[in-house]
Amino acid sequence: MLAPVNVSLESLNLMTLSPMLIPIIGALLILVIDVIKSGLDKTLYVVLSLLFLFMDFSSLIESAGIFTQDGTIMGVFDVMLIDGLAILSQFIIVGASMLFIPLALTHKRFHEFSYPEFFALFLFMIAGFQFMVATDNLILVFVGLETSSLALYTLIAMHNRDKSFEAAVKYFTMGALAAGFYSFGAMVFYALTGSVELNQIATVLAANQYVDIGYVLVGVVFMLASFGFKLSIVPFHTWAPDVYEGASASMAGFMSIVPKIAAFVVAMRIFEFLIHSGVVWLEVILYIFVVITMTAANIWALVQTDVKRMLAYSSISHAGFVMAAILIGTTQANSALFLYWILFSFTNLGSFSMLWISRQKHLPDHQRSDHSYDKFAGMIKTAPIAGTIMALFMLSLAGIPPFALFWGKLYLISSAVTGGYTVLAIIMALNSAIAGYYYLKLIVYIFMKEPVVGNDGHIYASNATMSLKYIIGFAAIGTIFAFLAINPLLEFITSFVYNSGY
Amino acid sequence: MLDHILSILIFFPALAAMFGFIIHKDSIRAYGVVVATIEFALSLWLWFAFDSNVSGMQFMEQLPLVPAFGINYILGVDGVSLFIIILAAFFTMIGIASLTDTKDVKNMIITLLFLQMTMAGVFVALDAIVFYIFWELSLVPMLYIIGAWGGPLRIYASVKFFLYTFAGSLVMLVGMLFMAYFYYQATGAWSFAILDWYRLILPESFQLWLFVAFFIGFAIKVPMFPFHTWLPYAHGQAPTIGSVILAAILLKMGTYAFIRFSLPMFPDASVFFMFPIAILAIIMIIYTAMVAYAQEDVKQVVAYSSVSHMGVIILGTFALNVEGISGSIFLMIAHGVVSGALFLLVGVIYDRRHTKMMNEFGGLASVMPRYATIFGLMMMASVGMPLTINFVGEFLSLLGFYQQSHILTLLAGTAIIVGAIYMLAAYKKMFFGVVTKEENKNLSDVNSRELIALVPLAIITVWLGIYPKPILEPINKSVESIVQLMHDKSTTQEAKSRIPNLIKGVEITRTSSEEAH
Amino acid sequence: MELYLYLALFAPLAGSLFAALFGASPRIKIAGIVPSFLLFVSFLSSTVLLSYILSGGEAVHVEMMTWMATGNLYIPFGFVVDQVSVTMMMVVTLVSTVVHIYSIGYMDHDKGFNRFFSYLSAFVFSMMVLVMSDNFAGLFIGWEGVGLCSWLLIGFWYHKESATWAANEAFIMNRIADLGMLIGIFLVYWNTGTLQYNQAFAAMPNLDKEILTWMGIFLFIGAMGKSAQFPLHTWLADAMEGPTPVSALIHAATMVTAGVYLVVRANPLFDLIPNVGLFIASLGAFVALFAASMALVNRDMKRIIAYSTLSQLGYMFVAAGLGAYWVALFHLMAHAFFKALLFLGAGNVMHAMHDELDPFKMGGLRKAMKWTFIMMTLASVALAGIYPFAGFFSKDLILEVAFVENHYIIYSVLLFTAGLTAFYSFRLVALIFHGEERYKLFGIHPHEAYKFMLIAMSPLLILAVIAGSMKMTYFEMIVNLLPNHEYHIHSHLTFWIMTIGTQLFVIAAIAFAYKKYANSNVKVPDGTSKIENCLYYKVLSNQYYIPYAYEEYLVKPYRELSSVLWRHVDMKVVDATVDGIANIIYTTGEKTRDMQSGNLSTMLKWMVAGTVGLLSLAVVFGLAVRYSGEIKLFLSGLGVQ
Amino acid sequence: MEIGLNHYLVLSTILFAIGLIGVMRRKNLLLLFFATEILLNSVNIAFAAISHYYGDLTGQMFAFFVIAIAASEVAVGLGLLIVWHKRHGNIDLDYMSTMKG
Repeated sequence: MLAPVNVSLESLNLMTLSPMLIPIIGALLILVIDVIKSGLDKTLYVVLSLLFLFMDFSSLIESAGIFTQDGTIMGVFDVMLIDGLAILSQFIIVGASMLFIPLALTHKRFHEFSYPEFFALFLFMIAGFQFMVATDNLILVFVGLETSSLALYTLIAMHNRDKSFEAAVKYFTMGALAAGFYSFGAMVFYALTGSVELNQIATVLAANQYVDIGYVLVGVVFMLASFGFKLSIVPFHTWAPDVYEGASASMAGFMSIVPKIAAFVVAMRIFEFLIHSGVVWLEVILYIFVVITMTAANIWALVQTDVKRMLAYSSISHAGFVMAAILIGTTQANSALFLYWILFSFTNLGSFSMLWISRQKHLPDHQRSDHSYDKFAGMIKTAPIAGTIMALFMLSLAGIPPFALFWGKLYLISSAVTGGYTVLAIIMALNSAIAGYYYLKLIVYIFMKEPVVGNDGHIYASNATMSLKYIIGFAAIGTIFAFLAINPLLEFITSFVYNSGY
Repeated sequence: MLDHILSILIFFPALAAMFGFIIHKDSIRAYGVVVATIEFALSLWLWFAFDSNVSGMQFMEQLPLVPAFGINYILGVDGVSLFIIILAAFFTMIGIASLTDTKDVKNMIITLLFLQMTMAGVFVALDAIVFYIFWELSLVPMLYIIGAWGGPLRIYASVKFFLYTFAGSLVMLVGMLFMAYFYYQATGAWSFAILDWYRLILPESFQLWLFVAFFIGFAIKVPMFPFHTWLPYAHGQAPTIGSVILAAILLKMGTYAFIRFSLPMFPDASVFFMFPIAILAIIMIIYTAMVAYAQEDVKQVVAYSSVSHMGVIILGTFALNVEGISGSIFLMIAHGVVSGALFLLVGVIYDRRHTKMMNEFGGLASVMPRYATIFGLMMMASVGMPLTINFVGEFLSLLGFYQQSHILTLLAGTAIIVGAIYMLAAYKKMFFGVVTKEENKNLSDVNSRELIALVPLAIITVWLGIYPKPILEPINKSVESIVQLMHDKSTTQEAKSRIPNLIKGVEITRTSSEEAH
Repeated sequence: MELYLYLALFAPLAGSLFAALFGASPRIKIAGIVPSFLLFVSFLSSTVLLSYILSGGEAVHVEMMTWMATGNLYIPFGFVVDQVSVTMMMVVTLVSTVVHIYSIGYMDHDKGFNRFFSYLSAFVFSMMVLVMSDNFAGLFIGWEGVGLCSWLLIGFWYHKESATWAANEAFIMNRIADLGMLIGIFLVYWNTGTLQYNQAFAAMPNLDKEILTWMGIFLFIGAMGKSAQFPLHTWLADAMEGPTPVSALIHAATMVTAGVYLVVRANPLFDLIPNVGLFIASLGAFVALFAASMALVNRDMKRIIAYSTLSQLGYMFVAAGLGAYWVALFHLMAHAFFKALLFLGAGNVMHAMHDELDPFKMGGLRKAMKWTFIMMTLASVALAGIYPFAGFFSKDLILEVAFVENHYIIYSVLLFTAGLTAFYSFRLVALIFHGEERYKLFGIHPHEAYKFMLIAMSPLLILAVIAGSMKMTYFEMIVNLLPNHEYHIHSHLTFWIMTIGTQLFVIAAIAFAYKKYANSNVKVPDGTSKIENCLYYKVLSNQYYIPYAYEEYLVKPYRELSSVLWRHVDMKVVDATVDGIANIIYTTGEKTRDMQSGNLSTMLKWMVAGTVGLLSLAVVFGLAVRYSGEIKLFLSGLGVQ
Repeated sequence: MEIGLNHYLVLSTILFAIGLIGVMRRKNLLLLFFATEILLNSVNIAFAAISHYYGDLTGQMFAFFVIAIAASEVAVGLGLLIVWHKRHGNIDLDYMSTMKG
């Protein structure tokens, strides 16, 4: 007979679950409402999900408060792990999602938003990501990963155009493969250590001095493969451009930020202890990955003819750039990662939203794709303010000071310098120079070309509503005045990262 | 107000530019002139308030920006930067005042005001990152000016200009980060403040690498010999106002940065690299002068000539003694005035004939006597005629470098020969001979709007050529302190011997001057 | 006294600026008269200063204001009037006053009248700065200033290609020399710590020989340019493209003698380095002969006179080089007078002949232009050095110097050159004023120049005649500043033999010239006569092919090299590299973008391939670790460390 | 002979390899999904075996989760597949390459 299970609720420490539970409840609520009365307007759902995200955010703030007092918290049979990384990344996830949701309030009707399921799935996805980052248990990571991914595939597909289905299928299939890799990797670690908790795996491996390093590496390889997929590390990146192109601009913007930060945090948890315990091989491989990813993606971005696809490649390159932080693995580097990502999310969300508001239902014949460059030719003449803002985001992405992303680059490169990765630092610098070219290309189109005949500039705001404009304005202001926020952000992040031992 | 004059100098034009969007485009020119004039007046006020007996920084301002990472908003001005700031304000003013009718003049003027902000910022920044911010930011308006109002190849030219400089300065940024890191290792605190970095004595091996990193950034900006090819394109395509400001101010950022960063921070490296750089400078001087001689487009002649003159400036900078460095700083001003004026003059003829090809002209001296006269004056200034502004600078620069190397100075001195060759040839082609082309027969001479810009420049050219003292004195003070700092900081024997120790030097100046009196 | 100094210095500037006011407007007499008057003022004040100095007054030294002061360098605008500079001031102001007044007539019909006077006065000002400055930098200001003005004036008729070409040639050649000058100045500064004459010269004796030698050489290179010494001489002949008064003032009397002035001024330096001095003297002698030989056959009135100027400059350098500075200065002065006279006379002739320059096309002009005839003849006599004209005293003195200093080669060269001088000057006179009236063939009706022009020339005439008599007074004055070597041939016999011999030789040369060119059967050469086809004639009339050589072997290559550097090096190499890098990156993108085929199974293959690749790497690494021991053993077996 | 842990692991590895090959070779979307299922299930075998070997339930828990997730994956996947088939009348991978470069 098994002994009866008796667990005291205090030891469960359920509050650790609250940030994830809130969106789940929200999602269920939305579904229930729909069951009771269908055909309600999307605005209701938008606002509801915003509300729940707000609650989520506030509960995060609360747990942040707790963390600052008495450090890392475990909970629910020590499955949950609320440390600095978890909180920071959840801040980013939820924050970005709050910026994303209002993008549903477009001027034109898009049929995905008319389904309440869309918002339900969205909230589930958020919960999934939060689970991913808030645990060091491989099972829970897996669950979170898949929940979010499956939701994401569906959301992409709901955009309901040929391309979006193609994108969804591609993403899904490769995701399935990645899931396979992940589980296999987890299995290997489990086989080696008899545990699926990262900290225990670490301790066990350390205890036997990595005798069977070969097997560890096999496990690492599969983990690398699966997270390489999530983080779109070359050569696992192939899905990214197509999915970005297929998905709606807003969704693409979202994908370029939230899933990646979640993946980054997990990658950080998994790989850092390996690197620090001196697995040279992993260091070398990561080095190669970082360099190849940022360089190759940049080079491909150069030759794109569609702005959205260019942005897709550029965010691959940014991901590679940030991957360097995991390679370097100092506290400064890890804080740089978060700083970079916060700033990046502002700018990137802004630029994708710019594409989003200029989304046409039907393409004029001179335009080969939704957001081909020549669509933006002479924008400064037809829509000066929109053009300026667009250019602003491009400059920020290119890392022109004092705009947001410059500070991220600055701090990250600096961490490479202090970490002793001189060559890497220079490669990173030069890569931002290459990247300059394609961002500049768009600016050239906006400012220096003549508008295509018949383009009176209304297309740039054809899809705009007040709320979208607010979002963009918010992003723009964040991008310009980033330099005021850097110092508090830096101190906040650094303390959190440091206190959670990274 | 005087305590924050530097911030005002930086942000007043930016703010004005913001408001500029409101103003109707018919009256924007007037607005621009007013703003630029106020800015210029402010800079003049700065000059009068400036105490030329103080060698250090003045009007310092300090605000925390990212204290956690040692980045602060520090401003200050000394003799080195003071006059370039004034020059920048001045050129913005006359640039807008003499702006010929262009399309979307509103955007142009707003852009110019933003450009003015960045230029002021670069020269007053005393924190590496703040410096870097303005340094990079200055690319953007120039990019727009070239790309939107330029010639047929404008996009190629502007993108080339941007990316080339951008790539260079990113390497420089890495250098800065290293510098900050070394400072952190030495003191345990992050700081990007230049004055803090001055106090940091690095071993030579570090200095060499850092010097190279900074050098790449600066050399591309200057531009020095192998990196110079963006300049002819930029100048060739840019509208007049663009070339003027590019030549007069933006190029000076590079040479200024050499004096502000490279010399005081890496004295040993400066000595180590003195001869290689001098040789580069000499190549710049002779080679580009010859290339200029081969040009058919008068604007290209002026463009290459400014590369050639920048060579002399670099040479003077790396003379590493007071004469040379103050000479090179003075030559920065001089070259700014002269090349700026020359570009304006080219613009004058371009507005009339819409071509810059010299074989299109000939005999203009009889058609446009006033134009020919001013052009002649500026040309003579640019070939370094004594009692014009350029001579003082070139003389001092060469004089200074002569202490370091006789033979190299002899080679560099050929500047006065080759310079004369291409300039006189160009002048002959354009102004002498009989008027052949029908369309040249009745060109109108320079009009009042153009004179607004040209006459002041002509006056400055002669005035400072005859009486450079008011500028040379403050420069001299600051330079003396820099040289002394370099001497004290230098670790290698070589450097100690190459960089003069002024403690006694100062005495000599006084006695000798007294004897002469 | 300072007042007079400033007056002398700045009156010309005022005149220049005044004329410049009318620069663009049509010709107006006042623009010529005022500068001339101001120059006269300057002349008067110079005279005052001269008398002051003559009466044994202290040298006037003023420091107007600082020019440059940085580091240890201190350069004021300082001016000094001592025996040497006052001599030059006299020469300059006198000749230029004359030339100004003369020009009012000469430029009468030129539409650039006003412009001309502003240039001319500007030149005088720069010349005054040159001679009055008390430091090398100030000297250099004037040095460049006169260069600029001569550029303006040679190219005065800028519509003439030849004129502008000559102007640029002159400027650039001078620039080459100026570089030497500049280096010399640097040497002075870095070794003496100052550029003031008095301090610098005071410091020089303690410097070591080599440095001094270099100083001397470089400064002299500067002098060579201005004074058109070989090999920088070609510009002077071409400079004759300018208006004749300009040739008279700049290219005969004043500017070209600046080089001599420099050597004289720097006499403390050159005294310390006699070997350089000797070189200067030898070069001078060579140039004297060389120039004279070219004058022999030339068929351009002005060029002939120009070459004679060159040759006379050679004489001066001989004197200066041999340390007889005062002699050089004396000859400079005398020469200024008669050579200016000669040029102005030539100007008259040109006017009469409607700018015809070939003396062979003239002949028999003495009836038409009596006064000009007389003046030019007397000037030529003076130039030839016949007793008691100016040339005799100054030039024979130089011969004596050479003799006394035992440089017999130089002596004989100079002696021979004296003969040539006499010959070519009178060849010119004969061709112009005697023989058949060949100009009739060209239907020209010559007329004498304006009265006031002739009157203006008269002071020069007088001085050309009597200047020699001032020798002793001048000597008295000058030795206060310059080393006072009296040059006396010790045995009276030799002295008389030499003098008389020289005179006879010269007269013979004159007679020969008359015999050959004053008779009625001189024809306008048409390139057929035997003499024209003989080698020597060709070589001489082509100026030893030196201008040709410069054109071929310096100018052309420079031009071609330039365009090669631009089209091939700058565009095809330097720039192409930059663009090349960009293109490489871009094309790599174009080539490799096919990796993104868009086909799902390819994508999956990429993923799996990536994984497998990593896996194999991992396995290799793992095995390597596991069997590291064996591997080490194996490697050591192979002898690898 | 007695079946030990290694046999299970080898088996799972082989299955995994088969799955990978399937993933690479299959052009038919449906079969592709099968291949991914093989991948996951191979891992399940291994988990079960290992957890038996260690005698703790974590592995089996993991396996259950994997099964659950596999199921949901199939649900989503099939959904997508059906929509695709509705629109294009085929489920061949080579036809879904409108986006490239």
